[in-house]
Amino acid sequence: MQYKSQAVAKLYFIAAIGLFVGQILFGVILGLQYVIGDFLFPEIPFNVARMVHTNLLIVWLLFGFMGAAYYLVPEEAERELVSPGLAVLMFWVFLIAGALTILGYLLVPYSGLAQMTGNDLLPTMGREFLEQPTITKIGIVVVALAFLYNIGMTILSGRKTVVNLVLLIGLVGLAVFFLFSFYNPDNLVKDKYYWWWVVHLWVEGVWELILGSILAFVLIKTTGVDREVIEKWLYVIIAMTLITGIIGTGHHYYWIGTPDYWQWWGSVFSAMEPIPFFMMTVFAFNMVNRRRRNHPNKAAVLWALGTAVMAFLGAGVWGFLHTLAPVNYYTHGTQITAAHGHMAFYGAYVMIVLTMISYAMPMLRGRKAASSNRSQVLEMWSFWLMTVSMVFITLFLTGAGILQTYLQRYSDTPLPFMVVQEKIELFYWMREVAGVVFLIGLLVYIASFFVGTKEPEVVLEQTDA
Amino acid sequence: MSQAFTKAMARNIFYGGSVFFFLLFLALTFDSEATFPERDNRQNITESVAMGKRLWEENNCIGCHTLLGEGAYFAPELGNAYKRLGGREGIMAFIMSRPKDGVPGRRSMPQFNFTQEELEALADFLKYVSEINTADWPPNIQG
Amino acid sequence: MSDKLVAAQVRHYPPGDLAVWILIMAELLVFALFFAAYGFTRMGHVALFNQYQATLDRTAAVANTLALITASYFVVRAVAAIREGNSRHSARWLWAGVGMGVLFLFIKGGEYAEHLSHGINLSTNTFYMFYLSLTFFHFMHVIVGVIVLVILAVKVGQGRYSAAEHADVESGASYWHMVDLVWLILFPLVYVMH
Amino acid sequence: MDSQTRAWLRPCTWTWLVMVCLTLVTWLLGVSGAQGLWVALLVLGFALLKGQLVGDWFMGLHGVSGFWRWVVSLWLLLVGSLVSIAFVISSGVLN
Repeated sequence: MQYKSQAVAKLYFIAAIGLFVGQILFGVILGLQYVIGDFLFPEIPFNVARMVHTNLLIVWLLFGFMGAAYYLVPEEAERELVSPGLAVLMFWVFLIAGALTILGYLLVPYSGLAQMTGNDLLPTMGREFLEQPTITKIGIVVVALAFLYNIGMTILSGRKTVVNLVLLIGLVGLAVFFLFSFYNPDNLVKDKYYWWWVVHLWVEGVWELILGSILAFVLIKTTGVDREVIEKWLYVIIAMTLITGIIGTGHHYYWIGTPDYWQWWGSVFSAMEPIPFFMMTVFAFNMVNRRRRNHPNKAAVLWALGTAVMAFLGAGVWGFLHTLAPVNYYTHGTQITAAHGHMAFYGAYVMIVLTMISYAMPMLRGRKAASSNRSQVLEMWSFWLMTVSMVFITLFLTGAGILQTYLQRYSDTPLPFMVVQEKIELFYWMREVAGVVFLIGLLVYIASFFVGTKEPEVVLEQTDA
Repeated sequence: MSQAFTKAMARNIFYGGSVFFFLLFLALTFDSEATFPERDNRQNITESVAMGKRLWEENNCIGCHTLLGEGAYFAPELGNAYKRLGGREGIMAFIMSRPKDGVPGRRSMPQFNFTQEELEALADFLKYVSEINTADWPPNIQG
Repeated sequence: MSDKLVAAQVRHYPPGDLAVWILIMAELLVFALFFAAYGFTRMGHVALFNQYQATLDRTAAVANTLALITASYFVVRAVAAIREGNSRHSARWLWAGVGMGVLFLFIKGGEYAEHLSHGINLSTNTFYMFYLSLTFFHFMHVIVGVIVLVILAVKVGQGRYSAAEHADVESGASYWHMVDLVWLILFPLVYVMH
Repeated sequence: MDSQTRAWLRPCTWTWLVMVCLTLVTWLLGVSGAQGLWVALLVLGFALLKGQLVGDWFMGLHGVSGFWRWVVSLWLLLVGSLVSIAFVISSGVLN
């Protein structure tokens, strides 16, 4: 750690991991509700648990992104943060607002929450992923503005690197597109059309810029490869991301009342969306192979490579599986979508945040570059536990989705939804088992922060040959 | 004429490409907006439909159901519920019939205790949704 | 045979910046997908495609083809000139290329105005959907190409490039040839083949 | 003008001339009302030939070795085969 103000990242990372645990606990509950329909009913109905699961994901990823930004921006800009105090203040504002929102979900019926928070004044609630009360949404905007001010001023008054600029563009885009969450017309088609401007243009647009810049930063630090090389590939990859991803939004505009030509525009461009992810995989492995030193933090390198591979599989391959309109006609809104969503979010965004935490945490905890060997071994165990179990969650959901698609949509005698759900129960059970393994992996991950803290860190071997 | 792969050119392509495709996206959006009136069934958005949409949102129905294929995959698709459940009466009867404490061992929709006016608004909303031109999706009545 | 020529014979990379060639590959792939989509969709609507293809202005399309290949040739001359270090000639050829590009935009714009006055749009029918999607997507590429050529013409005119250092000119030229190449397929496919 | 540039420019000029001629022939085929699969495939063939000339000479791939030499050719092959397959099938000659 070269700058004192980088220390604020630690708060954000700890909160991120804490909320991650909450997210997974609710994930396990949801998985159980899929097979034991009345589990926790009516105390925590499925919709509430799901809302907690998805919103915690979004919030902890945002914590992770912000922590990553607070850590890497000073180092890249070669100066302290403009205002570390503001960063700490916003941390508490965001954490408390987030916690209150989640408690609101759990303790008050959703319609009551809507009334309490005056949803009538500016109705924005009750749409997938954007369930937060309007007041929370406004809070998110305020936090985002303060955050952007802090990061932006630091970057603009310091050294401007590609990593910094791309991160800033990504974060500004994140804030700008979130504004569409305040647009909620009575017209369902328009509602859905612009809802995707938040959801798709986030995860298949600006978030990928954030992902790319964090990955580039960690690769620069851990491989010692010339910054010029990494930065130009970063540009090419994110260029491909936006070239394919922006019009790729069209793959959501097939069946929601939008004109038919989106079936073509969406299919053609989203069919190309795996390309940037593939480039990212090739890029990451290339850089690690061309490394000029062996970084002592092996776990961080493992996470970085894992991100590249899993993002390609989850977002690229599993996205492509059902992105073409003729396929999507049958798979739209089935467990196939859930399979894709799980692996894409884990592979791209969960893993990049964990990569950054893995890289930065040793320094934030006062070490020179890496944790002790014992801690790293445990962390790598958690990597494999979580990653492999996520692969299985995805495979089981894909199996469930294929069967569901056939029985409910494709066969000559389509069966009702609930009948099909019972027929594919076995897959849900297997998914739940994989989910429990994921939770164990997460606990191992947390344990890795507490073992070997007294032991010396792994030393750097120079391989400048 | 030496082969170059420069950061400056990569940057130009990133900025140029992003602006280009975003403008194209805006152009397509502009065209889409022009076609919406023929497809989105806006002539049937009454006050009751708007109220139904608000109820749909404020009870987080999307947390279990899909609507035009988007939402959660825990409960049936409702874009065609109007047709599948037998019209407004069928929808209202189903919502009213949900047991307060659920069904042992099975998934069950909560009892929301809607008033008659609210039930009708929800039914009107689902009727409106079922008449949106969705390019023949879903493939069959099961949703 | 000069040393330079020997060196040229073992070149492993195309002229211009590799980043542009990555973009060119991606763009070509998009157009390939669209062309294939056109061909295979047409299989189910042969009569419709033939009927509405006949409503297109083929003469305008031929004029546009000639405009684009001529523009491409002018750009080739511009690259040849700058390789000799002749900025003045190079800039002149680039401006000539810009002129041809603008002529294309003008003619195609006229066609669009004609369609618009008949109320034809992307949702009119499947043929027009493809015709308008493909040509408009290409149209936007021509606009970008013209902008690139204008920037290059200005910079070349200011003497910012030399016989030794003119990778940007070659990059821009390669992009422009790609725009031309796509039209060479697009024109027969959409206007002529039935 | 040095020999290398001239060696490149001359085939480019020919390329331009050939392309103008092929375009005019295509146009004549169009206005003559010539019909049928073979006319369509001939027109496509002209287009592919033009594309190959643009790639070889205008883009300068003729003097490149390795992967990049074949980028445009492979693309033309891909587009040409997909489009001709579609046209052959829809013409019904296979039935």
